[in-house]
Amino acid sequence: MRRLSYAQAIREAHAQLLAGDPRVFLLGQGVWSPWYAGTSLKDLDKEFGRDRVIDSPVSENAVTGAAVGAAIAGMRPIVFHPRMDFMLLAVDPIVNQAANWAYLFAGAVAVPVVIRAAINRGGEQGAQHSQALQAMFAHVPGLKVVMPSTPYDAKGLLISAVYDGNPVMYIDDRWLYEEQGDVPEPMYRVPIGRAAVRRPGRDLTIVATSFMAVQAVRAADRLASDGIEAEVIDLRSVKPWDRETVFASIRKTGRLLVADAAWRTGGFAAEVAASAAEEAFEALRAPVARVCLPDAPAPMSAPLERAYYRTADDIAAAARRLAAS
Amino acid sequence: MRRLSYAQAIREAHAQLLAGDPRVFLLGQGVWSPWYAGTSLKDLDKEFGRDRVIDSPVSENAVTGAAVGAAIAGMRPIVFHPRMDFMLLAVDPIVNQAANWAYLFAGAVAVPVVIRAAINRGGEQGAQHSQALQAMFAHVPGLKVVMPSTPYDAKGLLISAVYDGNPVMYIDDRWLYEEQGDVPEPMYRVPIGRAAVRRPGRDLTIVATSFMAVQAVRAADRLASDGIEAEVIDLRSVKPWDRETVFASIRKTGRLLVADAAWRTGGFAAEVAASAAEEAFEALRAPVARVCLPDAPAPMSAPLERAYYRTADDIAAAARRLAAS
Amino acid sequence: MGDHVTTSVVGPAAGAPTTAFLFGCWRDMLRIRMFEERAGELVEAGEIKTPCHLYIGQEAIAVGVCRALRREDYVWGGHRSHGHYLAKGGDLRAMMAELYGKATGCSRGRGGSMHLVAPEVGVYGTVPLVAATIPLAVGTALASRQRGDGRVSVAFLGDGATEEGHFHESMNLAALYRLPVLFIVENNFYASHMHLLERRRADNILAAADAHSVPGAVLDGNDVMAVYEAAARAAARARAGEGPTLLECRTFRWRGHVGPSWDMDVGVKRKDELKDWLPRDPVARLRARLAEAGVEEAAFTAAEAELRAEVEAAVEFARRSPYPDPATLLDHVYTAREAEG
Amino acid sequence: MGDHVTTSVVGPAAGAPTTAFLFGCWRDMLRIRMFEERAGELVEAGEIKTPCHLYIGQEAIAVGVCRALRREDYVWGGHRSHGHYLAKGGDLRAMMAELYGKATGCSRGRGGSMHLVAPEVGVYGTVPLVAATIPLAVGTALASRQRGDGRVSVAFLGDGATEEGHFHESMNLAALYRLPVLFIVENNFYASHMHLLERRRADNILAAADAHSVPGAVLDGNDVMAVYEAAARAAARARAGEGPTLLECRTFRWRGHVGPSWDMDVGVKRKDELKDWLPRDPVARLRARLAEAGVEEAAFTAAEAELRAEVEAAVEFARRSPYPDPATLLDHVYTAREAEG
Ligand SMILES: Cc1ncc(C[n+]2csc(CCOP(=O)(O)OP(=O)(O)O)c2C)c(N)n1
Ligand SMILES: Cc1ncc(C[n+]2csc(CCOP(=O)(O)OP(=O)(O)O)c2C)c(N)n1
Ligand SMILES: [Mg+2]
Ligand SMILES: [Mg+2]
Repeated sequence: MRRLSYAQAIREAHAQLLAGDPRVFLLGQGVWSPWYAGTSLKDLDKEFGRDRVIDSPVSENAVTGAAVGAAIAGMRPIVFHPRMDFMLLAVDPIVNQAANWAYLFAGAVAVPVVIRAAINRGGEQGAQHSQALQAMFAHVPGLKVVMPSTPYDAKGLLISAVYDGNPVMYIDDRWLYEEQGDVPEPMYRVPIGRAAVRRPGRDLTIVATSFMAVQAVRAADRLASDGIEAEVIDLRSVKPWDRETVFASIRKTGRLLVADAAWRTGGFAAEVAASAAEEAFEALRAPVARVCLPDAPAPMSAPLERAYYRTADDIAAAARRLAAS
Repeated sequence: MRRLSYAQAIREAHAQLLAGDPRVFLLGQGVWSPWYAGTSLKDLDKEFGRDRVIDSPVSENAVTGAAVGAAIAGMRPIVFHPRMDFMLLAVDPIVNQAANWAYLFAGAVAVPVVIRAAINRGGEQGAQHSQALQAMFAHVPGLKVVMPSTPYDAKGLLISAVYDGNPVMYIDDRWLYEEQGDVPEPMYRVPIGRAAVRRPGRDLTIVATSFMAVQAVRAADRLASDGIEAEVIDLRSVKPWDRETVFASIRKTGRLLVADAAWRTGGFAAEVAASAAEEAFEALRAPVARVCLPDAPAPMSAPLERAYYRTADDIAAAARRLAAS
Repeated sequence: MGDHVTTSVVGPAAGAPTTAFLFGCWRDMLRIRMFEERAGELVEAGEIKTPCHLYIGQEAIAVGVCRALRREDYVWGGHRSHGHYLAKGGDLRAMMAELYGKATGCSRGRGGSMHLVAPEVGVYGTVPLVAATIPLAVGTALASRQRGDGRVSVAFLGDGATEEGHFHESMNLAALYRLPVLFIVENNFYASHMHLLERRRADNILAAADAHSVPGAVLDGNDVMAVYEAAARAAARARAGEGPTLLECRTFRWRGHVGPSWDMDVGVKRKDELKDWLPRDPVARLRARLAEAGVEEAAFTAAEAELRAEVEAAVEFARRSPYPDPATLLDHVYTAREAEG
Repeated sequence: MGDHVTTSVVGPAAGAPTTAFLFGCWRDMLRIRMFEERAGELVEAGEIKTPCHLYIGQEAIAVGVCRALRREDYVWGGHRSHGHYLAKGGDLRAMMAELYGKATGCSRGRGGSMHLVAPEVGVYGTVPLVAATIPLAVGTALASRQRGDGRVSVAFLGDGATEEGHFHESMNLAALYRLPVLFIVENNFYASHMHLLERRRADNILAAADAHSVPGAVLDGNDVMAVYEAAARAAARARAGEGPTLLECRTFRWRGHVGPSWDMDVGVKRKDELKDWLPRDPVARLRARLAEAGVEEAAFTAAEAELRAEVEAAVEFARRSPYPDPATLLDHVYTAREAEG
C-alpha cells in the first residue's frame, strides 16, 4: 500500500476534493505561500487556479465569515488558519454564527464549512504561536471537531468534513506532518465521531487525541516490554466523541488515562474523565489520570519547552503509576 | 444588616471603587444607558463623569484591548460586556494578550484588568443572546474567572478582582440581579479561589456555580424534607477553583453532583467531576452526576426555554437519584 | 399574501417610474408599517415577548433596495430586520407566528424577532450580533462570483455596525475580489442610546467605503425612489462584475431601540430630532406624490384595508398556531442531510 | 551600552538639525542594522532558533520616531520589533540574550524574538499577533489622558496589520477620545509573501485615517529626518491634547519575511523591487549626508568599531548566560504582587 506523509495526505485530500467538486474551494492565510502550511497545500494554487485557492488579507474574522456565507450559499469552502492562535479573531463567525445556524432556523439552512486550524508550536515560537484550543470549540453545540493523528485519517477526515453538511473544525498538528502511513489513492471517508483502537490491551485504557495518540502508541510499546498491556484509543473526533468505544474499553481494563496536548484545567481530557466517572464508574478500579500540558502559556526557550511539552515518556510514566495503583 | 439586591451590590462596588481610587475607570457598551446593564451601573456616569464612566462604540475588540493597555499603564479598568456573546469578538485581547502577559515577560508587566461579562438570557432572546461561556475562559492559564451568586459576593469579588493584579473575568448573571442579601456598607473583599459552603450536609455534595448555586440551595431545602442532607458548595471562582473544599466534602459524603448552567460537553462541570475522579476517587461511593444545559443552542419560544433551562427541580431530581444509587 | 406585489416584479427599466410601480412601493412600505405597528401593540399587550426592534420610519430603505433585486438574490439583515424580510418577499404570516414563538413560525419558534429566515426568497438568516452578517454577505457574493450565477448579495447594516472591525475587513475583501455585494448602511444616527457623534468624530461613513476602494453614495433614506434607483444601479454594476457598492441611506427610527415605546431611550436631543423626521415619513410622502399623480383615495383606502386584513389574519394564524413541542428541543443542532448533491 | 545616544536626548527644537543629532540618528540606525545582521548570521549558524523577523532596511522609521519621544512614552510593536526595542532604548545585551533563550534575556527566555519587553523605557511588550498591540497603544494613551501625564503612545504596525478590523476600531476610539497616540504604519508593501495589491485594491492606507478623522501623512520611510520631523509634530499635537496622528512610512524589508535569507519568499516581482530599494538604504544615505556636512571618515569608522564591539560583547554575554531553570517553568503565570499602591 502507498505510503504518504500526513502533510501529503492533507494535500491529496484537498487536491481530490478540488478536482472532483466545483463547490469546493480553499480560502485563508498563506495558501499561496511555499512554506506557510508546510507542504500540506503545496502548489494547489498552481494546480487549481487562484480563483479557487485564495490567499487572503490578514482579516481572520471576515475571511472566516465569508467562508461561512459561501457555505450557506451551497459551496463547500475550506477556510484555513495557519495557526489556531490567529483563529481567535474569528470566534464570532464560528461560535456565534456557523454553530447556531442549523438550530436557529430549524434545519432550513445548513453551513457545510470546514474550518481548518493548524496547531503549530515548539521551535521557540512562544506563547502566541502554540495554542491547542480544541476544548473551547468542542464545548460548542452545532460544531464538530476532528483531530486526525495519522495520514490515513488526515485524508479521510478532511473528505468527511467537507461532506458532513455541518460546520466542522479540522485541527491538524504540524508535529505530525512528517509521520508516514498507508494512504489509499482513491477518495475515502473516515466517519466523524468514531474512534480507532490503535492497540488492544487489557491492563489499562489510554484515550488520546492527535499528537498524543502517536505518543501513546509509542508509550504502549514500551509498557508492553514491562508486561503492561495498554489499550490505546485514538479519539480522532472530539466533537462528537466515541463514548461507547471508550466505555467498552474501560469495562475491560478498569483503568483510564487520558492524554491530550492541551492545558489540563478545563481541557478536553476533563470531559472524557468526567464521562467515565459518570457512565463507567462501576468499572473503574483506580482513579482516572490525565496527561496534559501544565496550566501555563507555552514558554519559548528550548529547555523550558522540553519541560513543558508531554511525550511518550510522560504517558508511560503515568501509565505505570496507574497500572500499579 | 443592610439588604441590597445583587444589581445594587454590583453598583455599590463600582461606586466605591471609582470614589476611592483614581486609577479605576469603567469602559464598555451601554454604561450610559438607563437599561443596558439593568440597575447595576445606574447613573454612575452622572456621579463620576463621562471621562471615567465611558460608553463605547460597537467595537468589542479594540475596547477590550484598550482596557488591557490601560491596565498595563497602571490603571484599574473595568471593561463591561453587556452580553457574554458579544465578548466573543474580543477573545484575542483576552486570551492571546491579557492572559499571556505576565508569563511572557516573567512578571515584568502585569495586566490588572477586570473584564465583566454579563450572562443575559431567557425572555425569548434566542441563541445569540444567551451563552454562558465560563468553560472557554476557565481553560486559559493567566486568566482568573469569578462567578458570584450572592449580593455579598457580587460586591466583594468585584473589589477583589480590581485589586488582584491579574486579568480577572467577572461573570454576573442577569437572573440574579433581583436576589436580595446582606451587604456591608464598607468596602470588603471576597477572596478569589475560595468556595463557600452554603449548606452543610452528609449525604451528598452539590458543587454549583452562579445561578445554579442559588437553585442548589433551594433544591437542598426540599431534599431535606425527604431526609436527604445535601452539602451545597458555591464555587464563586471557577479559575482558580477551590479543590480542597470540594474534595473534603466528597470525602465526607461520598457522592458528587455538579450543577453548572452551561453546555454539558466540555463545560466547567466536567473539570470538577474529572478532578474528583482523580483525587477523591477512593471516597466516591457512586458515579458523579452533572446537571448542565443540554448540548444545544438556546431556543427562543417560551415552552422550549422552559425545557432547556435547569432549575432546583432538576437538581433535586438528580440528587435523589444520586442519593439512592 | 393576496396580491402583494412581490419583489420579482422589477421596476421600470428606465425613465420615470410608472404609477403602478410607485403604488407598489407605497403598498410594500405601508405593509411593513402596518406589521410593525401591530407587532408593537401586541408587545405592549404582552402577547409577543420576543424582543422586537421596530423598523418604523425606515421602510423606504428595505423596499427601495429589494425592489431592485431578484427573488434569488441574497439579503442579509440584523436585529431590526422585519422590514428586510417582508420587502424581500418573506411570508408575513410566518414572521408573525415566529414573533409568537409558534411552530408555524419562519424559524419554527427557535429564532424569534431577531432570527428570521426565508430561503425561498434569499433570506438565509437575520441575526442580532451587530455586523455579523456582513462577512456572510461577502461570502454569498463570493459563491456567486465562483458559480457565475449572476446573483447579488445585500448586507443591510446600521450606523453602529460600521464601528465593528469586520465591517472594514468585509469591504476590503469585497473590493479586492470585485464581489457582487451591496453594503446598505441604514444611518439612523443612533446605536441604541448612543448618537452617531458620541461614537465617532464625524458624520462621514462614506469615507470608509472610499478607504476600501468601494464606490458609494449618500442618499435620502426616506425617499424610496432615490434608494431604488441607487440600488438598481449598484445591482447592475454588481451583476456586470464591477464589484461592490456602499449606499449610506440617512433615516431615523421613530420608536425606541427595542420595543414600541416612543421615548424609552429618547433623550431631549432625540426628541427634537424626531420632530424633524416625522414630517419626512417615507410612506406619507409617497402617498402624497401618488395622489398628485392622480391615484384616487379609494385605491389607497382599499390597499389599507387589504393590508390591515392581511396583518389581522396573520395575528389570528399566529394565535391559533401550536407552540413547538418540547420534545423537539434537541432537533436540528446538527443538520442530518449530507452536504452533497 | 557605552555612549549610545539614548532616546532621552531630544532633537533640535527647531530649524536645521545639528550634525551631532544627525550623527546620533545614523549611529542608532547602524546599531540596529549591525544587531540584525549579526542576529541573522547566528540564525544561519543555528545558534539562534527563535523565529527572527529582521528589520533591515526599515531602520529610519524606528529611529526617526523614537528620537521624537521621551523615555517615559509608550512604544508598541509586533513580530518585527528588534528595531523598535533598540530605538526606544531597550538594552541590547538583554535582547541578544533573549534571542538565545537565556535567563538574562529581557523576557527571561520566555518570549524570544517575538516577545520583547523593556518597561524602563516604555516598551511594555511586543507580540506577534498582527495588530494586537494597536488597541493596547490606544489603552496606554487613554490612561495618559485620564492621568494627564503628558505621555505619548506609539503603535508601530505593518501594512498587513491595517487589514485587521481592530486597526480601524482603534483609530476610531483614538479620534473619538482625542487620545495621544501615533499610528506608525511601516508600509513595506508585503505581508509575508503577499504584496499590498494582492491584499487590497489600492495603495491608499492613508485614506483609512481620514475615514476615522485621524490626521495623517505619507512619508519616505527611508529618510530618518522626514520621519523624525513628522513624528515630532505628531507627538507635539498629542501632548497638546489634539489627538492621534497616522504616519504611513513607505519602506521595504530587505530580507525574507522571517529569517536572514534574501530570497526565501522573494518572487520575481520582489526581486525587482528590492533592486530599486537597496540604493535607498537609510543608513548609507545619512552617512553620505554627514560626510558632505564634513564628518570625517574616522568618526564613522570609530562608531562602527564601537557598535561592532557592543554587538559582539552582547553575543558573548548571551552565550555565557545560563538557560532558565526548568524548575521555573510555572512561575509568573499569575503575578503575585497585588495591583495596589
Ligand atoms: C456584536 C454586538 N455588540 C453589541 C450588541 C448590542 N447591540 C444590539 S443593537 C445595537 C446597536 C446597533 O446600532 P445600529 O447598527 O445603528 O442599528 P440600529 O439599532 O440603529 O438599527 C447594539 C450595540 C450586539 N447585538 N452585538
Ligand atoms: C492575527 C494574526 N494573523 C496572522 C499572522 C501571521 N503573520 C505573521 S506576520 C504576518 C504579516 C504581517 O505583515 P505586516 O503587518 O505588513 O508586517 P511586516 O511583516 O511586513 O513587518 C502575518 C500575516 C499573525 N501573526 N497574527
Ligand atoms: Mg443606528
Ligand atoms: Mg509589511
